[in-house]
Amino acid sequence: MNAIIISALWGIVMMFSGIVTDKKSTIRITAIIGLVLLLGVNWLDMTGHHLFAIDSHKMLFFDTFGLLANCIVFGSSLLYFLLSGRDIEKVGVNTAEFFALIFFVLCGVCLVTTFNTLLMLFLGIEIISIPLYILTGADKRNLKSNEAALKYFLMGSFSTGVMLLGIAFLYGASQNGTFFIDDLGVGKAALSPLFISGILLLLVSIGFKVSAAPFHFWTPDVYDGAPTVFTSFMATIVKAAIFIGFIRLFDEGFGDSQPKWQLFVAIITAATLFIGNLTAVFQQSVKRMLAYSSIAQAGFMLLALLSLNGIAREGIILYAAAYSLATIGIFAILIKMKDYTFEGFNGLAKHHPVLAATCTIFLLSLSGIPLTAGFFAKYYMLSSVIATGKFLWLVIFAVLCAAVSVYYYFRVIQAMYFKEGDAQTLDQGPAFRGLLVLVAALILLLGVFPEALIGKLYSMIYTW
Amino acid sequence: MHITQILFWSLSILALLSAILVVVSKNPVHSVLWLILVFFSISGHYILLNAQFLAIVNLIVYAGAIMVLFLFVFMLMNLNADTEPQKNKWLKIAGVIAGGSLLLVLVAALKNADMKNQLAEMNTGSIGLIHNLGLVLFQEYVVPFEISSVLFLSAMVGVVVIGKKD
Amino acid sequence: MPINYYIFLSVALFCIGVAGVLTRRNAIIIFMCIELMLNAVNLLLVAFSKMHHHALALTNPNAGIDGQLFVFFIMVVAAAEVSVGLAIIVMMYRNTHSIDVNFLNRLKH
Amino acid sequence: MIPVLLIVIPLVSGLAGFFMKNEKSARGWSLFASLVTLVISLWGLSLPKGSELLQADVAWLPSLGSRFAVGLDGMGQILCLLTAISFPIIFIATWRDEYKKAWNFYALMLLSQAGLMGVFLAMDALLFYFFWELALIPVYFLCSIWGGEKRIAATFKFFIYTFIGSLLMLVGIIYLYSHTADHSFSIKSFYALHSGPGLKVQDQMWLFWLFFIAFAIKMPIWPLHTWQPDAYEQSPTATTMVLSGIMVKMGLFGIIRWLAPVLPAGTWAWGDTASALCIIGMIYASLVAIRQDDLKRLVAYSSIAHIGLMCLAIFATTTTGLQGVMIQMFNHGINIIGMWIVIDLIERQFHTRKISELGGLAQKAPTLAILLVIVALANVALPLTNAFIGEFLLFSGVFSSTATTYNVVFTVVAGLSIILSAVYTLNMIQRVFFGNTNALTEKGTDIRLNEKWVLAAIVALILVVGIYPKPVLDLTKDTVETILTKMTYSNK
Amino acid sequence: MVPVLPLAGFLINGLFRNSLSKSLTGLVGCGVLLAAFILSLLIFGQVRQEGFEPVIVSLFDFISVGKLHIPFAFQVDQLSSLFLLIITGVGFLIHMYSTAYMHEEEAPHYARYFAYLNLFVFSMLLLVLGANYVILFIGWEGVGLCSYLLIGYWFKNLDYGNAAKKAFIMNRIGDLGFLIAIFWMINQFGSVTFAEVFDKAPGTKVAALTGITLLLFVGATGKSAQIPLYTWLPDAMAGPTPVSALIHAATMVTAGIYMIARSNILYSLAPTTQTVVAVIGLATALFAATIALRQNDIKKVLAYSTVSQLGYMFLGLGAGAYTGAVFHVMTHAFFKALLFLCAGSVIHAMGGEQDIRKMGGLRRYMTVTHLTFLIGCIAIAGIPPFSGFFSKDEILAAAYSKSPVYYIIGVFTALLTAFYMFRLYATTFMGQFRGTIDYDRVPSGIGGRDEGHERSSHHLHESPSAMTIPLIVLALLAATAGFLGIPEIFAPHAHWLEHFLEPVFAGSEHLPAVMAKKAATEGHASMEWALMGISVAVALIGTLSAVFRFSSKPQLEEPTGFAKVLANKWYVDEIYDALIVKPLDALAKFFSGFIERSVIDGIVNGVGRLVQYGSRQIRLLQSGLVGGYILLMVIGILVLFLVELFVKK
Repeated sequence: MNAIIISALWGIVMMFSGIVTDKKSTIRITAIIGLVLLLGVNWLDMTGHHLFAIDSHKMLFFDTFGLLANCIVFGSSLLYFLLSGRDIEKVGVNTAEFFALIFFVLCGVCLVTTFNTLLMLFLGIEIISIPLYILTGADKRNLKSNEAALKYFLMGSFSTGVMLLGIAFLYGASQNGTFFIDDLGVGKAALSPLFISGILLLLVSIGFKVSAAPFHFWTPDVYDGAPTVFTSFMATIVKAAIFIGFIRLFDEGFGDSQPKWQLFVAIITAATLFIGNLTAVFQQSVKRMLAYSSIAQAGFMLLALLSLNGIAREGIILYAAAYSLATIGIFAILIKMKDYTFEGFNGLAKHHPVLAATCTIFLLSLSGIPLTAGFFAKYYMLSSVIATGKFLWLVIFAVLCAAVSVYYYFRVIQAMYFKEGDAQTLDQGPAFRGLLVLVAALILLLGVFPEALIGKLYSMIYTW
Repeated sequence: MHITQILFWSLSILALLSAILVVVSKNPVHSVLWLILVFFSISGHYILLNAQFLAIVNLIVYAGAIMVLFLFVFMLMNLNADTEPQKNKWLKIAGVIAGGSLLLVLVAALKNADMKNQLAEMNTGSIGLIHNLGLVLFQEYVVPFEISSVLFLSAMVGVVVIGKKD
Repeated sequence: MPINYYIFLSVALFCIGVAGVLTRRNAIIIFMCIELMLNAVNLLLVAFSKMHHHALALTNPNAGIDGQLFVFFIMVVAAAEVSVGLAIIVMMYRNTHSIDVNFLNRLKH
Repeated sequence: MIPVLLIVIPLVSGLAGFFMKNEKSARGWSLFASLVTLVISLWGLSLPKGSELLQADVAWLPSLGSRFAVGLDGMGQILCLLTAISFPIIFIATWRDEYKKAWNFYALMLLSQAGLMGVFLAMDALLFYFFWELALIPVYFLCSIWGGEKRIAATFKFFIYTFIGSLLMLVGIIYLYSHTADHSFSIKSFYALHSGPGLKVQDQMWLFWLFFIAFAIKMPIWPLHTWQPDAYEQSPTATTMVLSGIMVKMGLFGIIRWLAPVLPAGTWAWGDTASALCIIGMIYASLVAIRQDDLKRLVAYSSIAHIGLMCLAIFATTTTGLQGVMIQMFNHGINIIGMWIVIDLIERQFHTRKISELGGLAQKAPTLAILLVIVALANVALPLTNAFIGEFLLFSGVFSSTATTYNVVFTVVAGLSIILSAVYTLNMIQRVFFGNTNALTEKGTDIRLNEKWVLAAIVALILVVGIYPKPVLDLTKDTVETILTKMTYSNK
Repeated sequence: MVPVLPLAGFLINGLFRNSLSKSLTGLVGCGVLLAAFILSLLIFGQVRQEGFEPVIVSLFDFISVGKLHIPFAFQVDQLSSLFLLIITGVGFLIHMYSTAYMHEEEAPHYARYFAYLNLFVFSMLLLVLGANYVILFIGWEGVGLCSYLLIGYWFKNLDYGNAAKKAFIMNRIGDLGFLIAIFWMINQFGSVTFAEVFDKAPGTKVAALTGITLLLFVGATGKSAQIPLYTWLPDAMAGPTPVSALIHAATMVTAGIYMIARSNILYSLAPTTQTVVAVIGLATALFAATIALRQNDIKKVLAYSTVSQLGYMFLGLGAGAYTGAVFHVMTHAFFKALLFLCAGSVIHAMGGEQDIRKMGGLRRYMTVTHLTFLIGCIAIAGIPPFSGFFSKDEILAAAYSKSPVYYIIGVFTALLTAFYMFRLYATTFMGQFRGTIDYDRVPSGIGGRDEGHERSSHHLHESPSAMTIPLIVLALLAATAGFLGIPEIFAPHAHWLEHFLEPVFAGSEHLPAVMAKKAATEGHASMEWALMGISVAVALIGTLSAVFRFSSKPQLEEPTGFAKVLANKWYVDEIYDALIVKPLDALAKFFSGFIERSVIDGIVNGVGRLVQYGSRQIRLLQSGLVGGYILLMVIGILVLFLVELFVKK
């Protein structure tokens, strides 16, 4: 609860900060303070100190899983601000508003990670989406940005419609007319075709939000068209958060009727892995490649949805962290590049060794090489599925896709290290580099001791 | 045949027809008008179902505010029939087929729902009345209600950001 | 009224909306069709709420009221979406003097 | 204790190496580090079996049931020794090679050494996988930064190839892990699998391939070998030595430690198929080697043939055969490194590896010629060279194998490769060293002292092991017995 | 022990090639051999005493794996001591000879030569002294290596290199057989030590024994140049002549005979193999003899005669006359070494010329060589009382006792032998000197004939004493050695060699089957006389006809018809080339050219390309049109529902 309210409030604060001052640095710093505050209150929530005594009538349920996810989200957003905050200012004049919108998104994220009724899920997703439409189109002069915004908006609202139909079906199927996810599929409701149809429609619409094939088509265009700094935000934090919600819904809501829908998730997962990885191979622009890679990564995260077990829950948290960290880092570097194509990276290692080295670590993490967080993320996903004992074909397929992914990730590494050229970058301060190194170090740490995240936090909560 | 049934059928047919006309009519303004008609018929259904509050809100919000907004935009861009070039035929057909088959599939999926005995209560029951709705809305649903304000806020900010000339 | 009628009616409306989205290329019309879809859902929800109320009125006088409240929230969201959407469309129009979605193909492949 | 040192010293010194921005010091530093490693491995050798100094086991990922467990058994000893010996030799032999940003080069070399050590020491499946990859990454960079002109494509192929393999292996590892009784990655619980109820026999059938493909790509076994000649040809010689001398052994090692004892039924069932692949590979590679004009490619193919024989002997599941594999892994490493050194010397002098462009070197560089001839004869397993011991044991192991009904056929067909190896090796010697000098080789000179000493050391190793192999054989005796008992468990 | 000395010599000469002076190297080379010879004489002395038991000296554990234990052990008994004598003795003489023959080489190569030679002697000793098959095999491969090195001694010349390679590879083929035999033994007997193997042998079933013995014989054919693996030996003549004398006549090539004689028990137990051995030996003898008829290269003739003589020995082995075979090995070692050395001195004199058509009438210029050569010829032709007669006759007798056919062919071969040997003799030493030595034909590098240039026919001179002395010694041996094995019928129990070797062959002598055969042959004294008479007559016929035929007008014209076939060695090399080398090469080309590049690598890269292609195609879905996207989404929904409706049911 704390986080939700604070984030909403801080959104308003940001709005007015634009009026109070027009020194962008102050605005940025306020935003950063806000995030730190968010982290803090969320922490308090975890340790059981609730600032506000509000009865949400069980519509929100603050369990470890959600709050932990919040931590990840806020943490990575903090990193995001620190790394790319200056670039937000570069997008347009309305810096304060952008920050405000981002905070509203975070508020939605909190809802999505802790919802307990479909209504909250719906509201959360909408609160996430609407500001994102705006942010996508934030670069108003740029036609690509406009186009992206419009596409995103149209398809997004379409998927909203689909989701609502699904919700309606579920409501119809439910025993006693309720939206609470934990008594949706109880009793003979589970048998009703309305129920399964509703699940399918929800699968589709939320799959759309996490860009699961074949509902991913918006992703490349929107990510490509949106201002890179916001692409980074969308591709990492938002996506991770919605995944948490996804898992939450299917776990709490439809966990009992898993066999009914597992097959569909498997199909979607396979399709996502296939399309994401395969299409990324041929891209010429790193930005667009990253868009497709985010699809591919989503495919891997869907494995957790396929096998809803303890490993999957831990794994999705770890994956969210690993994926967000790495992708934020890469995007932060990408923003600094003059040329977004692969050629633009040629010879980066010679001129900016730090950037190249950190970027390499991020890429390795994304491709799931051991010693990086990405490996354990993928490891958890795979082992969660293997633990179910079913869908081994999917595991093998995923593994092969991962091998394909190495191809396009390493193209960047090759460009940076093995190709001759002078990669043009914008100026970046030592602080920026330092942060990059920090992130890289964090990834390596998670790669060697993943329990630093999972084990410690869980134990901390249980001991309390 | 009971009056409610007559009303139900006529309203349904009206809704469907005007919905189709929304889609097919060349002139965007016409389709706006047809859409308004759809809304009206749907509100009629609400009334049949004795959900007066929603019926009114539907009329005010949709038929009133939103549609007017649409009309304004159209006028602003003064678009008319010939401004919209025709989409290529095949995509059109594909679209229609897709929509139709979606309908088929959904119906097929739902037809054997054992809901023959399930009845939607007509023109009785008090849950649709403002009094009850209000009570529940401001007791149980106060949190989402407040949160929806965040939604509005963000929408507002967004529109400002987008619309403001800089 | 049997609930099936309402189900089929609103599904039909929904699908008409979908067909509209697929066939038209005027952004606003497409958007209207989406609104149509939403309304179909609203109708369905109300019908369901009444169904539940009919089934459970004895135990709980407020049974099924959630559905109608949900519809209320949907309207809220729809309103917000409309404002944003129209804003985006207008912005688009400012830059390209067209709201034809088929011209939105700078981003592809 | 010792295992940890063996891993940590190269690792740390390698990481340190990145920061010394001076070629000379980097070179010296890495040589020093590798020598220290060698000393430590020798110390390990001197200790009695089962001394607790040879084991180390620290908690790593308790929730995953994976521990940082490393240990030196016979096989580990011999392979670590090989690794520890090879690196100083490599460093000295390539002392004169020039690299741009040499410090990075040496640092990466040391990192790969750490990875290799880890692979040979790991007693925990997940740890094993970790080091398996860790050994791969530095080599990838080494090859693609300092390699030949077609390096990027070649090494990339190599990387993807091996990566696919290791991912499949990862799936297999996880599957086994999920079936262990105590949900742990430790080698003991893996060994306990096949005797316990956890793992069904038909599971072993397909699990076998998950592992075998990974190892087969590494070795490589026909037809998964095509990455190898390109990679060898393109990568800098020092790296090629690591690749062919040591990394190749990872595959064999993997089969012996992680495949055969863990999935005995699968190994038993697929043994013939695998052996057939090995044999096809041997003959095939030997024939292809005859046609090669590039020295590196020739050695690459001959290495494929030799590895094929060792792999064949593993599936023979006989004491003799396994002992042969153990000693031959060591020998092959030494010999092939010797070959590479010679090739490197030639290339550095004449800037070509084309056999057709060379000739008559024996007149210009008699010492080189003689040393090469000895190494080459070891390559064709002439008696009193180390390889003879190995191949003798391998062949007799295969011949006396009861695991297959085709043991005689295997022996005979595989034996043909002895003849073929003589053919291509002698061809090579003759066309490179004998005959008259040509314009290119006219101004050839003999080798320098340091090179002479390195080669001499290798030759000495070859002969000593060739004449008195007992210590080496005794070293691995126990390992072989334990492995065999595991392998034959399900068939008793 | 004996072998250490040559090894030491090898090491000294090998390591200090550059520092040592030529005389010193020669001294070391010969010295170690002389010492070794003396040592072996002492050993021989001990062995000769009655009731001498084989001594087995086990140095250390060579290979010990599981139940298999292979010690690095030596065994001294009658057989090995005899071979010791031959090797060290003949070896010493030839070393001595070489000091003069190779004198023109510059120091390092000179040293290299002696190093190789010593290494050879070392491994040869290893071979004969080994107490088990593995040690035997080590020596076996070692001598192969040395012959490779020595044949390719003049490494500048690629043809020599090729000859060396051919020799090595052909030996390898044989060795493979040998190896497999060893593995089989390990499997069968669990040991490779002679003693244990022979003890266990009688118990085992014949099939296994036959297999083992046949495989061993394959090894022998490789080493001892029998059909089908004989073709390397004539080519091996590319090496320096002393080498040909030592390795390719006296010692190495007889390794096969030694090995079979050593494992006589196994063979006696496997009659099938014996027959095979006999037949192959006979065939080789005849075949090589026919080829020798038409060779014009002095060394080639001798080479083929060697092959043919080896054939004889195998015939003997096949016929169970192990003593005879060994006997013939000994005598052959003497006279063939003699012949080669003579040839060497001739070549030396002729300035590297090897074509007998360019010689003739040499008896006038080089008397010693001439006489010794004559002795050698007589010996090999088998004319009593020279050594060749006794040994050959013993074999023939044994052959006859097996089957008359063997005997007849054997005798015919003897005829041929006498004929071509004296053809050689006649063309070389009698008649007029035909040689105008054009020095360009001097194969490059053969002992760098610098001073040869100012030499013409009337400068032809006798070789230096270092060369002639060995000739004389060998000639004496060749003449007299025969009396070590006088047939029973001359003087009962005078067959000294048989008694000497008795303990070695006792095992097989007392096998019932062999006993029976012996009995059969006993007491046909008259028959034996007859046989001897025949062979002597035949030998004489051959000799005389040849002498008369060629002494006056040697055949210089190009051979025609059948003779051409003979001159071209039955085109065997060509046939091998067409049957084995070419196809193998083609296969290799096919693999490396097509399969490797196109098929396997093609598939690998093909997968990569497929991914690329698929990516290029799939990204076309990303049409950029919202309508298209939503359409695809709807289709996706449809698919899901269809699965729900139909597939899952």
